[in-house]
Amino acid sequence: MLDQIKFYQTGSNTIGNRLLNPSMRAIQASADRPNGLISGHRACQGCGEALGARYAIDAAMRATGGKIVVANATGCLEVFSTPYPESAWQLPWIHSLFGNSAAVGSGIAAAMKVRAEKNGDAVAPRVIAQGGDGGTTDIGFGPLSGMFERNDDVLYLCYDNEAYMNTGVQRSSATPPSARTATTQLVGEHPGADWGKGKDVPMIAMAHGIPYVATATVADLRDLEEKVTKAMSFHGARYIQILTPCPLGWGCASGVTVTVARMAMETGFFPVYEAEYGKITSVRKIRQKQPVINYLKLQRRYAHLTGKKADPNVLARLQALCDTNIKNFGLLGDDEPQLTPAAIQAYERSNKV
Amino acid sequence: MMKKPFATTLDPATSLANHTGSWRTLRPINVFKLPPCNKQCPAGENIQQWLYYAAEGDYEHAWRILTEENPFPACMGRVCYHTCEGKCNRGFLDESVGINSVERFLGDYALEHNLAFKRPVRETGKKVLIVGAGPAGLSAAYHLRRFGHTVHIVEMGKEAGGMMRYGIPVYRLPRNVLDAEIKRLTDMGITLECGRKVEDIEAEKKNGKYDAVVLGVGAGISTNVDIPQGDTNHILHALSVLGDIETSGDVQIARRVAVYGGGNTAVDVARSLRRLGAEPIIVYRRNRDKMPANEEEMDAAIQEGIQVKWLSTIAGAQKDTLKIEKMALDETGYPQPTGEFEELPADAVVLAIGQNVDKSALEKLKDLKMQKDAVEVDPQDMQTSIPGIFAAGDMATSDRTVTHAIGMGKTAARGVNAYLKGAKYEKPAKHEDALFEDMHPWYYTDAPKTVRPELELARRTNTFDEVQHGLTEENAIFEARRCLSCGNCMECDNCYGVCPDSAVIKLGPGKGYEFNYDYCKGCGVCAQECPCGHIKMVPEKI
Amino acid sequence: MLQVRLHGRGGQGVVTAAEMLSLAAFLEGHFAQAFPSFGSERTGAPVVAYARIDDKEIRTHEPILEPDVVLVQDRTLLSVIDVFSGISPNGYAIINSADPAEQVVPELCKKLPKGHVLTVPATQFAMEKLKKPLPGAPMLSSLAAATDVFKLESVQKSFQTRYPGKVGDANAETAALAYNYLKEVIKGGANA
Amino acid sequence: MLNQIEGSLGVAKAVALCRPGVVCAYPISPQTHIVENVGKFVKEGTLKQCDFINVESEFSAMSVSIGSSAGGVRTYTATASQGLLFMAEGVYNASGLGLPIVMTVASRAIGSPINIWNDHTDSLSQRDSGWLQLFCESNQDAVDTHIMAFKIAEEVGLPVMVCMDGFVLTHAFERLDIPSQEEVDKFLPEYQPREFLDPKEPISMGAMVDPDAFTEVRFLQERKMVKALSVIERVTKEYRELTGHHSGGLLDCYNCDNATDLKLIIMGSTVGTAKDEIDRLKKEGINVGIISLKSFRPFPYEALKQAIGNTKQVICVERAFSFGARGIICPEVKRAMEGTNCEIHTALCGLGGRAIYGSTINGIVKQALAGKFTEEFTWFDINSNVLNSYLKDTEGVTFPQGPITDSQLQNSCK
Repeated sequence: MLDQIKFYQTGSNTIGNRLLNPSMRAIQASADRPNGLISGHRACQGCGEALGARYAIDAAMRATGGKIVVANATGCLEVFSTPYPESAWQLPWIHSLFGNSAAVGSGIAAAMKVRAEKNGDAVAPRVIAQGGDGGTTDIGFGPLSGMFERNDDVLYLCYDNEAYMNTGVQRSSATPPSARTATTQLVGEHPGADWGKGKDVPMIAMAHGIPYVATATVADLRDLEEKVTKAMSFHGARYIQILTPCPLGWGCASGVTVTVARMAMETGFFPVYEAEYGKITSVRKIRQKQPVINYLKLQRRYAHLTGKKADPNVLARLQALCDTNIKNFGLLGDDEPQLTPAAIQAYERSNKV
Repeated sequence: MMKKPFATTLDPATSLANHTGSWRTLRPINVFKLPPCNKQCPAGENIQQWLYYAAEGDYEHAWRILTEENPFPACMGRVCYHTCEGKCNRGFLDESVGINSVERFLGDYALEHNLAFKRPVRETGKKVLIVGAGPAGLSAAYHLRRFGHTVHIVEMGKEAGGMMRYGIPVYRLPRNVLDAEIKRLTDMGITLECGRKVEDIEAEKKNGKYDAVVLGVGAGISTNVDIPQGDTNHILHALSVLGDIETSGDVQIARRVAVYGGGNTAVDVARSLRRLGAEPIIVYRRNRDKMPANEEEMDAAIQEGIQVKWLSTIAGAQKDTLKIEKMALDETGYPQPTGEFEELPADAVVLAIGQNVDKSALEKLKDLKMQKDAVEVDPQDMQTSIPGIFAAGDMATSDRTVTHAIGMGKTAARGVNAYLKGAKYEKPAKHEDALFEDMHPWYYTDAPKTVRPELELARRTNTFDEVQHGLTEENAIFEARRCLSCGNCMECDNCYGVCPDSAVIKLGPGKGYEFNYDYCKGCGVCAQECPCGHIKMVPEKI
Repeated sequence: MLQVRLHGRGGQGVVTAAEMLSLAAFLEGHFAQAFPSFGSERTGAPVVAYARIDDKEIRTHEPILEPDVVLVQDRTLLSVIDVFSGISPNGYAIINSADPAEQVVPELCKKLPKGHVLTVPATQFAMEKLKKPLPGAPMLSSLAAATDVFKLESVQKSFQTRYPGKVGDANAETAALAYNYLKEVIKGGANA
Repeated sequence: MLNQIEGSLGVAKAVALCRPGVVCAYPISPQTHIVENVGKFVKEGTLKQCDFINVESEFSAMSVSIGSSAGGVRTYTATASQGLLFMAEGVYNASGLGLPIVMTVASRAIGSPINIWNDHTDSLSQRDSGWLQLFCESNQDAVDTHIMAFKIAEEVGLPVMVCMDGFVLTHAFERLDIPSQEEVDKFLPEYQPREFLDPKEPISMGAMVDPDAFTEVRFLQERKMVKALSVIERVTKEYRELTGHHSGGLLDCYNCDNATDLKLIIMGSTVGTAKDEIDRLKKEGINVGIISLKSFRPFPYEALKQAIGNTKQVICVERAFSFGARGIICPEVKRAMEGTNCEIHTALCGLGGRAIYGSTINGIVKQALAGKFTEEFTWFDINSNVLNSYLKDTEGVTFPQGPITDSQLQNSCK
C-alpha cells in the first residue's frame, strides 16, 4: 500500500521524506552519508560551493563504495577546506595548482590504473577533478580540453559561481552579462559585465564527444545526485557544471543560496540538462516558471536592474536570454528538444543591438 | 602508515577541531507553530500530528493521538462541520486537505479493529458527577476518566448521546457508530445512568459524595415563535420532530412542510423529512450568504430537492397556506420587513429557529450566575460561579455544535482535574500561528499528470456524507500525505541536507533533528528551505 | 682519431649516414661518435653531419672544423658552401658524382695527395638498387674502399641493423656496388 | 650491454629500465626523441604496466606527472627551454609536494629571440624551484644519471631534473653501455611511495600553509636538499660498484691533482671537449684541472671547496648568465671559496648553440694563465664584428676584437 502511493504530496522535492523507502531517498538524507566534506571548513555562511561539493562528492563516493580520489584546483573550495592544520576532506585529496586540476586528475587516473594492474586489483579507484568556474572555464581550460580529448577516466566537476570569488569577485568567462563583479562594476553607460562575452563550457565539453556532460544546481539535489551517479557509471571523460551560488559574490542573503539557484533554474537562466556522447538526452523541466526579475532581485550584483532606475532594455535582453534557453532546450512542456542548442552567447552576439 | 610531510599533508576530517559555530550571529532554532487546522478545531484536536501518523499508515497511532483530544473520531468524521478545512494552508496551493474524511477513516478503522481506550493506570479515588450524556458530558467524562477519576453520568434521555442521538439524523450519523464510540467510554469504567433527570444538583452531589460536578445539559428545547395561525395548520418543533424520528424511526407530518429557520437544525429536519417522503421547503429570513447552516449540508439539501424561500418570514399560517412576508437586508445585513406579502402552500410548519437549555434544575442553584441563555463560566476551566460545579456544551456557549461541546467537555474535565488537586486550570499558551507565508510551497507542488485524477478523487471523497462510503485506505493515506505539516517537522531531511556545514544532526525516525551549534555558522539556509516553517533564526546573544 | 664531415641536403639521409658510419666503426670494436649540425633545416637545405672514430673513448663534442674526411653527398653544394674548409692536408674527399674528381674539384685534387680525392656515382647506384636517391650507403662503402677504416661488411651490417629486411639489404647491395667500383678505381682500373 | 645509439634512445632505454608507471610527453626540441622512444617501448610492450600519455602542453605534462606521482607510481617526463618555463608553476609545485618525479631537461636557450640550440638558460632558470638538478657530461653519464635519479628522488623525497645538453648529447650517436634489467632491478627496487592518494588511507595533500608554518615547511624542504648531498654520493657509489661506470656524483675532477694554477669549472657536454684540450695543453707543459660540476642543486659547496683546494685561479665556463647581474655558477663558487685567496671568474660562452671548441677552452686557459681575466665576468666568445656592425651605426660604439669584459660593456654605455 505505502509503496503504491506517489509521494509528492508531502514533498518528494525535499531531500529526504520519512515516507519513502530509504533507497529512494536522496543520499544526503542518509544519516550515514559519507560527508566527504565535513564540518569545520571555513567557507562563508551559506556557501553554495561547500554544499555542491558535498552533494556531488558524496554521490560519487556512494556510487563507488568510497573509492574516489579528488584533485582540486586552487580557489575558495581548496582554501576553505584545507588550511593548515585542518582538512575538511574525508577522502584522498590533492591540491596542486589553479589551472591544472583536470591534468592532475588525468595523472591520478593513470596512476590508479597502473597501481591496480600491478597489485592485481580488479577495480581501480575512480578520479574526480574539480574547480570553480575560473579554474575551469578560464585558466584550466586547456588541460580540461586535453583531458576531454584523451577521454581520460576523470569526472570533472565545475562549481560554477560565475566569477572569481576567492580573489574578491572578479569576472570570469562564466560571468553572465550585466552582472556586477569587481572588474565589471556598476558604473558608466553599460554597468556590469559586457554583453556578448563568455563561453559555454558544457556545450564545448559536448563538442568533445565525451561520454557524459550535465549541468545541475544545488537547488535540485536529487537531479544532481542522479547525474553524478550516472556519470560514475561511465568510463572516460565526464563533465558536470553545478551552479553554486555565492552569497558574498552575488550579493544575496546567506540563507537564500538554494532558493536563488532554484530561481536560476525556474527562470530558464541556467538550463539544466544532460548529454551523452555529444547529444542532449534529457532536460530538467521548469516546474514553476518565473520571470527573470524574480531571480535578479535576490542579488545585489544586479541591483542596477531591480531598482527604479533599471534599464528596461537590459531587463528585456536578460529575459530574452532566458526565453531563448527555454526554447532551445525545451525547458517547458513535454517536448524533447529537437536540436542541439548552440551556446547562449551565440544568440546574444548575433542579436547585437 | 604513510610518512606524511609536515603541514602540507593533512589528516582527514581534522577540520572538526575548528568550531565554526563561533561565527554565528543568528541561531537556528526549531519552533513549533500552531497549524491553522489545530487552531480552528473546536475540540482542540492535534490534527497535524495525527495526519502525520496516518500518512505513515500507522492508523492506530494516529487514532490514539486524535483521541487524546476527542473520543469520537468516527462520529466527528461524520457530523463535524470541519471548519478546520476552511483554514487549511494547503487551500492556498490547491485544495484543502480532507481532514474530516481522514478522521472518519481513522474512527472507522478503530471500530473495525476494536481499538479500545486504555483504562487509567492509577485511580485517584475522586468522584465526579456528570449531568447529561451529550457530547459535552461524554467528553468531560472521558477526559476525567483518563485522569483516573471515578465518573458517573446521569442522563435524562433513554440513551446516551444527547444531540448526537436526538438532534442529528441517522443519515448523518448511523447509531451503531455512535453506540460503539459510547461503549468504548463505558468500557473505561465510566458508569452511565439513563432515564433520570437530576432535579437537585447540590443534593445529588452531596448524597453521591461527588467531589465535583460537570453540567452538560444540551439545548433540548426548541425556541418558540409566535405565528398567528388557524387551528388546522400544524406547528411543530424541530427537535421534537428529530427526536420522534430517532425514537420511532418514522414521522408523518404532512406532504408540504415549511421548515422555518436557517440553521443546521433546519437543514437536518428538512433533509430528514425529505427522506420520509415529504416535500420540505425551508423558509429563511435572510439570504444564502447570511445563512448559518453548514454550506456543505445546505448544498446536499438543495441537491436532494429541498427548496428554499429566501428573505422570507412567516407572518401567519392558514389551513394549507402560509402568509409570507418578504424581507430586505439593510446595510448592516439585518433583515427588515418590506410589507410585501405572498402565500406559500404548506400543510405544516416546523420551527427550527433555535434551541434552549432546560434551565429548571439550574434555577435551584442559588449562587449560579446566568447569562441570557447560558450559564456563566470561566472560559479557562469552565467552572461556574459555584466552586466544584462546572458546565460545558450548549448550556455554556452560543456555539452549539457537537465539536464545540466536545471541546468544552475536555476543558471542563481539565478544570475539574485541577480543582480536585486544589489548583486552577489555565489553558496553556498557544504556539504562534503557522502562516502560509512561513511555508516553502515549492516543495509541495509537484502533481504529475498521472496523480492529478487521484487528487480530484480525494477532494470529492472529502465531500462524502453518510449516504456515501468513507475513504478507502488508499484515499485516506493520500489525503493524509497532502498535509503540509504547517509549523511542525515532517522529517523531510531538508535542514539536514541543505546545511553547507553539515551542522544538522539527524536523530533518526520520529526523533527529528538537532542543530550542532559547534559548527552551525547561522547562515539560515535550513530555515529558508524548511518546507514547514519549523525553523526560525533568532539573534545570538553576543 | 678519424674525423669525418658529411655534407648533403635535407632529405638525403646525411645524418643517418653519419650514424651508420659510427655504427660500422662500432661493429668493428672502435669507439665512434656521430652527430648532426643541430639545425631545424628542412628538406633541400644544406645539412652537415659529423662522425669520429677512435680506439679510445671519444670525449669531445665540438663540431669538426678540421676533418680528416669530407663526404659530399650532393655536388651542387660545391658552389654554395666551402665544404672542404679545414680539411686535413692528408685528408680524403669523396664526392657523389659520375664525373671524375679532376673535373669536379680540380683545385682540391691539387691540394690533397693523389688518390685522396675521389668521386663515386652513389646516387646512380642507389637508384639502381634502392630506387631512391639516398646515397648514404654507397658513400660510406666508398669511404671503406678508400681508407679501409672499416670493412664493407660493417657498412652493410649497420644498414641492415637499422633497416632490417629489404631496405637494409638493398642498401647493402648498393654499398657493395660502390665499394667494388671504387676499389677498381683505386687499383687504377677502368674508371680511374 | 654496448650499443651504438643516439643519446635520446639511450636515455629512453634507461628510463624504461626503471619501470615508470606513467610517462608524459609533449613535443619540444631537443627533448622529443626521448619520449618518442619511451612511447614506442610502451606501445610495443617492452615497457609494461606503464601509461604513456600525450598531453596538450608542458603545463599539463608536469600536472599529469604531479597527479600520477601523487597517485603513487614512478613518474617520468621530459622537456626543454620554453616548455620548462611553461610548466614552471608545476615545477615548483611538484617539489613543494615532495613528489619524486624525474624529468629530463634537454637544455636549450630561451627566447625571444627563439633559438632551439643548446645553452643552460632553461635549467638554470629553475635553480630555485626546489628540484635537484643533475648535469650530465656525456650520454653514458646521462644514461646512468637517469637511473640514479629515480633512486635519489625517491630516497630524498624531492623531484630531480636531469639536465643534458640539447642536441649536443641528445642527438649524438655514441657507444653506450646500457645496464641490464636485472642490474637495474637490483639497484632500484620497486617504487614504494612514502605517501600517496589512497582511499584506504585518505590524506589531503597540498594544504594551504599560512605564515605560522610556511617558513618551517621551507626549512624542512631545504633539509631534504641538504640530505640529498650525501644521498647523491651514496647512490653514486652504489651504482659505480654495480656497473663499473664512472658516472654521477656531486662533481668530478679531471687532472686536478697538480693543477694549482688554474682549474676550470664546467657543466655538461663541454667537459668532454675540454678534457681533450687539457690533454693537448699538458703536452705543451700547461697543467690545468677540470671540475665537472654534476650537482648544481643541491650545490656541493664543501666538495667543491675541497676540489679547488689551493688553486690560484678558477674559471667558470658558463653557458647562461643573469641579466643585470653576472654569472650564475661563479657566485656559488665564490661562496664556496669565501675566505680564501682563490680568484674566481666567469667566461661566458656557448650561448644559444654557439659551439664551444677545444680552441675555445684553449683560449680561456691561455688568457687565464696570462692574467687576462681581470674581472669577474667576461663575454668570452663574443664576435665583435657582429656587434660593431650594429652598434657603430646606431650608437657610434665599437668593441675591439676578442672577449669583452663587464667594465667594457659598462663603459660603452657611458
